Amino acid sequence: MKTPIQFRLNGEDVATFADGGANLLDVLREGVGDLSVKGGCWQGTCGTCTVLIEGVPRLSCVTLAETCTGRSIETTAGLRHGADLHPLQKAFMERFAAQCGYCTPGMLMAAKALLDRNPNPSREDVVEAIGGNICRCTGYEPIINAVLDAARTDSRRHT
Amino acid sequence: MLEFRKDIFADERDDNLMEIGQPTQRQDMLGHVTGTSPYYDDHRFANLLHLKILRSPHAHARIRSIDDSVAARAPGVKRIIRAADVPVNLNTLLGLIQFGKDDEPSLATDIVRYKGEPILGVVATSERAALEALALVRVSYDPLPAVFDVEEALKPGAPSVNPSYPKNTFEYYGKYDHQKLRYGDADAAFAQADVVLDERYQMSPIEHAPTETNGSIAVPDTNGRFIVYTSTQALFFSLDTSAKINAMPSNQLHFIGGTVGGGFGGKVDTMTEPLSILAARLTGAPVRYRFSRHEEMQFGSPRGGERIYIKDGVMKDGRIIARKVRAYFDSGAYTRLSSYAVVKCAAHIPGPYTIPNVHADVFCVFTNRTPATAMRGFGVTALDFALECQMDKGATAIGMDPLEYRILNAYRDGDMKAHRREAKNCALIECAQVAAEKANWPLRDEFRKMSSRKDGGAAHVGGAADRTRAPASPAATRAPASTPQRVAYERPAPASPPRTAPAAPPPRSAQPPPPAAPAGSTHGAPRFSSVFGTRRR
Amino acid sequence: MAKHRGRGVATINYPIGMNLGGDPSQALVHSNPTGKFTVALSSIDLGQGMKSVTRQICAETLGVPVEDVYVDTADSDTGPHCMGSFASRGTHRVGNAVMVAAREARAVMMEAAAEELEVDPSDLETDGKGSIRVKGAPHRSISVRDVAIAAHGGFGTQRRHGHIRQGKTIAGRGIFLVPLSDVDPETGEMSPATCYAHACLIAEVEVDDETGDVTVLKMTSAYEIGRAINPKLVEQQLVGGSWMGMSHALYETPEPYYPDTRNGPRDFNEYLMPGPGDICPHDILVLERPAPDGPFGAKGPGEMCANPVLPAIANAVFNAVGVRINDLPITPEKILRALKARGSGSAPARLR
Amino acid sequence: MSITVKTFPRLVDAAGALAQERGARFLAGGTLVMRDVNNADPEIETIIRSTDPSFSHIAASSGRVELAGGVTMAAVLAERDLAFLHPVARAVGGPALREAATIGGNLFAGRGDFATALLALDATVILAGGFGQRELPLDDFLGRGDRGAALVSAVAFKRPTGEALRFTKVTRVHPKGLSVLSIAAQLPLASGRVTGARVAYAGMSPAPFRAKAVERALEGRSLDAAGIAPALAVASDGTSPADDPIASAWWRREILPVHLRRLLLGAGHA
Repeated sequence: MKTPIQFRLNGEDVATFADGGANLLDVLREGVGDLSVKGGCWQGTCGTCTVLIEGVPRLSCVTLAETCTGRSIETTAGLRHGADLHPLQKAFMERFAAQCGYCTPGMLMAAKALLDRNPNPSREDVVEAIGGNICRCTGYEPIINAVLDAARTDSRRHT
Repeated sequence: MLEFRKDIFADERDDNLMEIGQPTQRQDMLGHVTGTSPYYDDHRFANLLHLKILRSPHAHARIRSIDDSVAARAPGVKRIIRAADVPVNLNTLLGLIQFGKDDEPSLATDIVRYKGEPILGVVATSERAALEALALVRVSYDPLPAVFDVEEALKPGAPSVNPSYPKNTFEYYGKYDHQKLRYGDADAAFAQADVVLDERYQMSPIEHAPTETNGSIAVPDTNGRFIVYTSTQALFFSLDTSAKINAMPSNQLHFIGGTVGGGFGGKVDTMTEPLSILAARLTGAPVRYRFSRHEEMQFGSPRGGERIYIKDGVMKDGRIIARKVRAYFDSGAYTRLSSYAVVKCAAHIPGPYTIPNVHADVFCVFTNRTPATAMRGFGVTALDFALECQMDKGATAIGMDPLEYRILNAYRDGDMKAHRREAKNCALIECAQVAAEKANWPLRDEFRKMSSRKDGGAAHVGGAADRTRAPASPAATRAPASTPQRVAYERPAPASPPRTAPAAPPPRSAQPPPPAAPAGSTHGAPRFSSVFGTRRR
Repeated sequence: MAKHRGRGVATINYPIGMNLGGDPSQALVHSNPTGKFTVALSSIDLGQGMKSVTRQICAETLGVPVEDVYVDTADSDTGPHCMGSFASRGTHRVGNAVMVAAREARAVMMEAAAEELEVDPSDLETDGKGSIRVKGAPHRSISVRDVAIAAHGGFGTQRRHGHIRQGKTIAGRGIFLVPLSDVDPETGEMSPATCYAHACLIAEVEVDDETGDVTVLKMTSAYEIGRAINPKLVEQQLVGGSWMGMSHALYETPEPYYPDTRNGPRDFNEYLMPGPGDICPHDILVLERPAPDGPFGAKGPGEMCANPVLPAIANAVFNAVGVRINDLPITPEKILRALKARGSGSAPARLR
Repeated sequence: MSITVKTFPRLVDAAGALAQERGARFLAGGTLVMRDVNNADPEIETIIRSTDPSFSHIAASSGRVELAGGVTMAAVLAERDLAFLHPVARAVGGPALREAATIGGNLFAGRGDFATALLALDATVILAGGFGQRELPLDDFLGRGDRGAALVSAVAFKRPTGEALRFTKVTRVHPKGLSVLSIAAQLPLASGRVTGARVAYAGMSPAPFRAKAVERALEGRSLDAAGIAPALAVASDGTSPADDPIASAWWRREILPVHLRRLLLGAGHA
């Protein structure tokens, strides 16, 4: 039996049908076709599939999809506005903070959740914010620096 | 924090280039930060089917019977794939370069040889349906004795793991059960050594843990061919292996990949493509075979464990005159790539040092565990761990600074290596000098002046300097009590000359000590003067 | 409770490319009708930067801006053979193949330009900005775009001379192969590799002698990698690789009780790797001694950068608390067992 | 083949269904249940959940604190009145996991770091059942083998006064790592002497439990090297640690007294 699921994805209303018990990650990728969300473990242990639900970071692979009905979800696909990259995307590029790029969407969303709440984070805040996200390539340092850079440019923009 | 030392070896480079050396942005970076880089699983197909694999719960067992009748009727199941369905159900990866015998089935036939070995596949309309059907398959086993330790596996009477190699060792040149390296006469040299160090090291297995697990999607094409989207690290390795196992002409396969979520060696083994292609052929539909994280962690090939014994003969003045290595690669139940790593390991012995007497035996051993494969530093990482811990112990044993001990024994341009090739383009000494300077690791003057270059770099920089291991001028030598006076750093000829005459290490005694370095030479001592407080240029 | 600091060092080298050679890679380079180039490969970019390194090598060899080159990989229908991305062979082997292909394409491009400018190809040079000019007479130049249009018999171009269209393919094929070396079964005599990268790494650690916990405080390293094709990509490899080395040294194993197979980790909670809170400052120096047969002298930093970290940390632990851990990973448990076995008798080694 | 999800507006009805249906699991945050669902755990045929607003209620202003079973670690961190529990909540997973991980769920996690703190707070568990609610001490609940069918409606405890709750988590990976072990302690002091100590461990036995021998040994003692010596001597009483992928039983036993000492001497605040 398929379950109808409706939610707002990056500002647009979307709807699909999913198997009972389907997780949000599979519904986003297979159901709605948002391939910017990557799956790393389907166990809730790597953070690769991190998305924002109502502005807070969630592990989409262990989120029951139908609990998201009527809610607002943000993914990396919605980060850039037209041609303009989000300050985090720019900073990740400038810092060369991606190698294979597979953990990058989850890292970006974990970082966005932080900056949306705390525009001027300390290095410790950043480390805490990405603490649930596994990166096997970069050694984390460039990612931490990129998030700190983005915070600086972001707060400069807002003030 | 990264900084370039362009001043070093500058005379060997033409830095007048346009694009080379530029910090150009990665071609794939925009795709990465926008989530649009196309990994193999970022392709969508109507009616995609899913392949899941039944794996052995035993490390070694005979399969008595398999009953998949209930599973075959389970909801969503399109096809059961059995060993008998695999056209060529025995293969070895390096068969493509004629190295080794076919020894590994895609699906186990009568015997399983490691916990997690694939036995049977279910193709279904969803991963869940496939997993639920797998739970309905009934297999009965007769457990067999298993062996997990590389040295136990070599003992007489140990359980035989792999019928292609009944003695539990890979065969080299059809005559030896291991790879040999022989240079000089290590045993004779040990008798002359002031200190002999005999040590054991164990490298653990390592999981590559790429954030994207192994996987592939095989899609029937309009013209009888199959398009295969894959996470492979080696496109044609995977294509040709898949063609062989499926008994298909290679031009019926169109592999598309190249954007991969991390590999580190763990995506060289063609673990999913042959079966996803077979499933697509048998069902006529697109099929995805994607490792779960648990499968990737435990049943995808890891870096194998390696056990290494090293025996060094060291003189009080710091010279290493003999090194003997005995190493065992844990290949797991099948060969995959360990046989190759063994030769690479032998070639790497005795490390980046010039040692006149070297003796090594390196084994590729089969045990009842997940087959091992390549990983970053394959064949070398574990050996480097063992060699460099051994170097530290050697230095400690004779009371010498461990970095000076390494510089003293470091290979230089023109030195003869144990595998009988001349060392060229060396730079170990320079790396040591530069790192020591940065970390304020004190090096005595003569060690700061040494060089990897044949003539100490003199020819390249006009100013000759004492950068060989020829005796330091008495003035320059301020050896503390902890380090005996270096009467001569030259290497003795091997106790018994190696087979190929020119291969014998050049006796340094033949070389006259070069003149002392004039001030201001651009390579060597002045560069490291910052240790004395002068600012580096 | 006492914490002890120590420093350890390791020096290593690493062979570039598959042991014994015999590992070919091929490349195809061609221009589109308006002078933009495509490199067709079947090589894999698994994060190490293959697409970007070969792109810069191609641009340098052609003498055109890097923006005018796009690397298309990996498609078995369009990309020629490549053994794959392993054994640090990408930059060296594939890079060389791309160079050969780009040289052949450049030769055709220069011929076509010479025909347009009515000079001998040997009188021409590229300016690296998208134009080809007569040596010593920069005002006599033609854009790569116009050369391509003329060569391909492209559509609707303004022709300064009334030549018929040239009908040339600005394309090149490249292969690079280090011949396979035999191995002497008795002595192991062989030619394993044509060039080697080098490194020295110094690690500083702090060890808690009551729990065995190790904190890596600092790393200082020097890596000699031939030619750095792209310093940013080199930095990516060296920073990420040293993290992996630290991870191998202290954390990782899929078989925690090896050779006993019990308790294998099943997820990223149980498979231990240092998190962003466990990393340390790392000063890296890069040396470039060009490899005679490397593309622009390049070797390959990808694999070897992890290797010196393992022994450097092991030696630092000894320097800190005076125990040798010869089994990887160097877990706090192994250190604690060794400390207890040694007893409080012998003092820790001198602090360096 | 596909799973049935039943959603109940009232928690009590969810509890009733959970008690009756076989193959049913209650889903709060999902971090435990969804992992098994993704893995097609044949034990799970039905997911039961509730949208009852009371299930995420926090009552923390008075002396008696009551936290509903569906309260997440993130919600705890957002509640100023629960500052004494913030170090504990922060020890659970990463930020994304904490938005889902619930207090009820933590009582079922093998290494319940939060449950350990609740033990040290002498918490009571309020179970929702088909026939109304039932209260029992948390350590009785955790001692039970069959917690499967239970639905934790809430936990309640007396707000600690004076001496703050002490908590330490031992992990190999920072900031987010699985806990090797954790220790929580509430050490009320009367004129410098401990009275009615509560000390609990996670990772030292199949489920978190109270180190009663340590509690007794601390009674009337001062928190200095001499005062805590008897407690350290019995630190391992009742523990039955296991070898697992991240640490051996041996190491856990060896370091437990070290970390207990550091915690008791005030060096171990999380």
